[in-house]
Amino acid sequence: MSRDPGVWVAALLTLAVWSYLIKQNLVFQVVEHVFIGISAAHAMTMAYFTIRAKGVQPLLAGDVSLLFPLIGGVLLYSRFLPKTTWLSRIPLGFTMGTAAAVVIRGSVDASFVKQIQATMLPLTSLDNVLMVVGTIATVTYFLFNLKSRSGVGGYLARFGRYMMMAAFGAAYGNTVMMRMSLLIPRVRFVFGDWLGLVK
Amino acid sequence: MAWFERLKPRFERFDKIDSRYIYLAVFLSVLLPLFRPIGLPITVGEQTREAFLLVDGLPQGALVIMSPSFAPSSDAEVVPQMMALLKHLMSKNAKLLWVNLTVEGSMYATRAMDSLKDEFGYEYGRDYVITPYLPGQQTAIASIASDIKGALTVDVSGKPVWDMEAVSGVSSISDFDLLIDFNTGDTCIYYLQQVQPKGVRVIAGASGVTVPYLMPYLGSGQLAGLLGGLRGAAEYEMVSKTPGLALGGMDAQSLSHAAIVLFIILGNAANLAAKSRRGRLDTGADNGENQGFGYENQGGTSK
Amino acid sequence: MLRAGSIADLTVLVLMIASGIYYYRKFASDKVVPIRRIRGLDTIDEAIGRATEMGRPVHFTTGFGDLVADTFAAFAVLDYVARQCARYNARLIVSNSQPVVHPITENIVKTAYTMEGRPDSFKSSDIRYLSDTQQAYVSGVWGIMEREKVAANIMMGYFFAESLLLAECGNRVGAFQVAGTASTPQLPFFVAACDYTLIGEELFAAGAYLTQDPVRIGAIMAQDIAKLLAIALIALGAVMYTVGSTFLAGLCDL
Amino acid sequence: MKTVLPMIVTFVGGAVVLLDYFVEGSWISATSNAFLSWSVLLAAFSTFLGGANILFIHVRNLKDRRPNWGLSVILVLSLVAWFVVGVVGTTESDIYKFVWENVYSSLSATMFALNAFFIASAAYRSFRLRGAESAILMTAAVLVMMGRVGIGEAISSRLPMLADWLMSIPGTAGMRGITIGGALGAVTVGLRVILGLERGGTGMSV
Repeated sequence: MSRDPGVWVAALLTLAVWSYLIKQNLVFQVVEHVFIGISAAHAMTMAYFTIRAKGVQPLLAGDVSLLFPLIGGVLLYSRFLPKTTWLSRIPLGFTMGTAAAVVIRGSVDASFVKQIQATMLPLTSLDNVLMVVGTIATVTYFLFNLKSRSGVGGYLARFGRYMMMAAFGAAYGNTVMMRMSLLIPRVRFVFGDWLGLVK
Repeated sequence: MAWFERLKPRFERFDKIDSRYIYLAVFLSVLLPLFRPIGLPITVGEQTREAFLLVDGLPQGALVIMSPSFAPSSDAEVVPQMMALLKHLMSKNAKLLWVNLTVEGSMYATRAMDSLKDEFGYEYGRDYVITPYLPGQQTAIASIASDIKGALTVDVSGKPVWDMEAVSGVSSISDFDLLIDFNTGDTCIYYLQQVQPKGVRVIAGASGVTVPYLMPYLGSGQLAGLLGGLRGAAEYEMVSKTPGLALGGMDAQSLSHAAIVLFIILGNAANLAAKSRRGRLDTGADNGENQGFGYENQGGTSK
Repeated sequence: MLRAGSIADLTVLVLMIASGIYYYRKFASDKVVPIRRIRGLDTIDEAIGRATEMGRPVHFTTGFGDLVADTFAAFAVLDYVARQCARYNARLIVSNSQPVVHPITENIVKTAYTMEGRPDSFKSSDIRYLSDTQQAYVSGVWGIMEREKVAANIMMGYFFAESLLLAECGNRVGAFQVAGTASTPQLPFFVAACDYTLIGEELFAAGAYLTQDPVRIGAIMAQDIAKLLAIALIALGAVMYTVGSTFLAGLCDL
Repeated sequence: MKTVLPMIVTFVGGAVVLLDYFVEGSWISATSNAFLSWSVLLAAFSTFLGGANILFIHVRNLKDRRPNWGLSVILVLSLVAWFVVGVVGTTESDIYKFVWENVYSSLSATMFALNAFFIASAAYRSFRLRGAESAILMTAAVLVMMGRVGIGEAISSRLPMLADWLMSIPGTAGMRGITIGGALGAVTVGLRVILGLERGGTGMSV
């Protein structure tokens, strides 16, 4: 059995989490609240150092443009006063606008144009034909204007559903291994590092 | 089938097994092989065998660069690969230079070497050197390729790298026999573009999701070997006859996968039994069939 | 100067904006909803109705994703869910993992309650920020689902490995679950564990479907046009490649 | 003013960052990069907003003696104590590192690993033969599951190949169709936000 206090703490917490599998219980709820408490504190600690290093210090060193985000950050708190609530929408709007632009930048090229390009395959093998038809069929399923189940569109959409189900099933089966490889080290930790029963 | 008729009522109660029995089955199927490995055979893939033969053919005391450039989220898959390769390399007394392209890299390197150095009689400085985090992935690799002595000057504790016995004979990257990159991202491809042309053979240890991206390089011969996921690590342990983290894990994988499939079969047997008894289709919520299928007049009940 | 490699992207964007405007006008005059049924969205009413009947709360979360596209789309669903909850007097609990998303969801719910004439029913303590540590967020959602005995669990947004952890807990407390995400690695788990799942673009169609707002209808139709373009390009590109021309594939690099 | 100003800010923020993607120009790219780094600062500020929300809720639980107020005490204490340790002693102190490794990391890893149990229970519950689609879903899952492990290989040496094929052909085609559709949804929702048309959804209208 381990003599390392760290191992003891970690092992007991592991057991507490596993106990939830049996039943919701007080020990797990205590762990839940401690976990949320320290993770919120950690996030705030990191945020504190970020504001200091990337905001306040460069500002004092003469980068006046940082006044915008710093004032904006303070404005976020105007929501606590009923009359000034609207002011908090200015920094929120800014965050949303830039985030939305990043969304568009990331989607249109990598997830649309490049995906189309990658599907332009020579129809020389059964696999390639299936890939091209399968992709087209799946896209057809998402045509919202397609109301009818019959006709070429309807059949394609149905085939697209089948393709998606095959993809979901395969991905599900494939992930099982990765999930098990997360559990194995935890079990080994409890029965090996802590209890010393397994080498 | 008379036997099925007889068993029907028994099967029906498998329709709603308490989840806790399933959790228990998974837990036991992971735990038991740790105590008593079954040693289910696995076939060794071509790409793993190539990696093994390459390492096995290295001369005693060969110079090898180790590069742990994976993210912590995949250490469960990649660390076993690293340990399996390390054991083999250390049995051949290879001199190791650890190059770290991620913040966590030196931690993984230190941990791995600390756990193995006594067993193989390795000594820091004489047999291996760990260098600190080198930021900038692609540019970092380019600088190593063009001038490794300029790119890496001090080790993790701030001592000059090239004075150490392990690497004292190095003048350029071409003096190394092998580079092994453990990766979850693009680093391996950068190594293949920059370092491989200088005559250093490259082996990759990759997480399961990265494997498809690296396959083309294996086909073109640029990549000399590839271990993929936990499976790749287990194959390497198998072929190098040093059972370790992964092979023990493979039994657990086999058992847990089989347990899940068994539960799926039980659930379906229950369904089938209930269906044939009631003589009609079970109309319970069907995730597969009705989910989001938005056409008009699409029937379907939900629970 | 245009950046190299962005011409194809810009063309797509311009095409979508143009067709969006066209269909916006068309819908504004015709008033015919051109969208097929999306079952997963119809079931949201069912979920809220069930919670109302049982006198237990509805839980909504946008997942561990930051302010990404799926999250924006989820806001439209949240808007609808909040209005329905206000109308039927069902309690709505929203839990958040991202500090940036939290104030936005609070705004949405508060606005919805005000619009439905029930500003007094809005409780800011039911819009909860939990943690931006993934697993602490999961444990927090579990706690809410178990302690508040939620009857409906609606998960819309961008999800990571928490998808299955949340869905199995919802199943355990017997909640009716509707999920929606475009995160392909997590979709299999939602499809397996939830009662209904909005797959990919269906989540983005939610706003248009639920509100029949002309701008959103126009946007959906623009997406349809772009999909038709995609289908045509893939088919044509594959055929051309078969006979030896990679002209279309080259166009995509522009 | 109350509605127009936030809308203008949203538009300017979005337009500059978007323009930077299509147009080359040192001024634009410098502004865009500055905007993105401002967003990081704003996110840091909103972290405290989140912390305040947690404290409000739990301090009130405590004051009103609501059910489970004892748990709220634990949460508030660990939050406050930990923030003080982090800011005063920095995240490099020994105690911070001890808790980081043995509490925070081990809890994260164990919670994450619960997926192993849940992936089994969800598979049992939902992979039932009820029609063509559920049959495809289930068959693909079982084949890939068995094809990945030794026990499957012992049953048939073709299983690993079949699993790889399922992942690489139908798997890619199905997921790619979803990705293409999702990208378009993302583009229009992004455009609506920047143009201030996403009113109902963003709570900007009141």
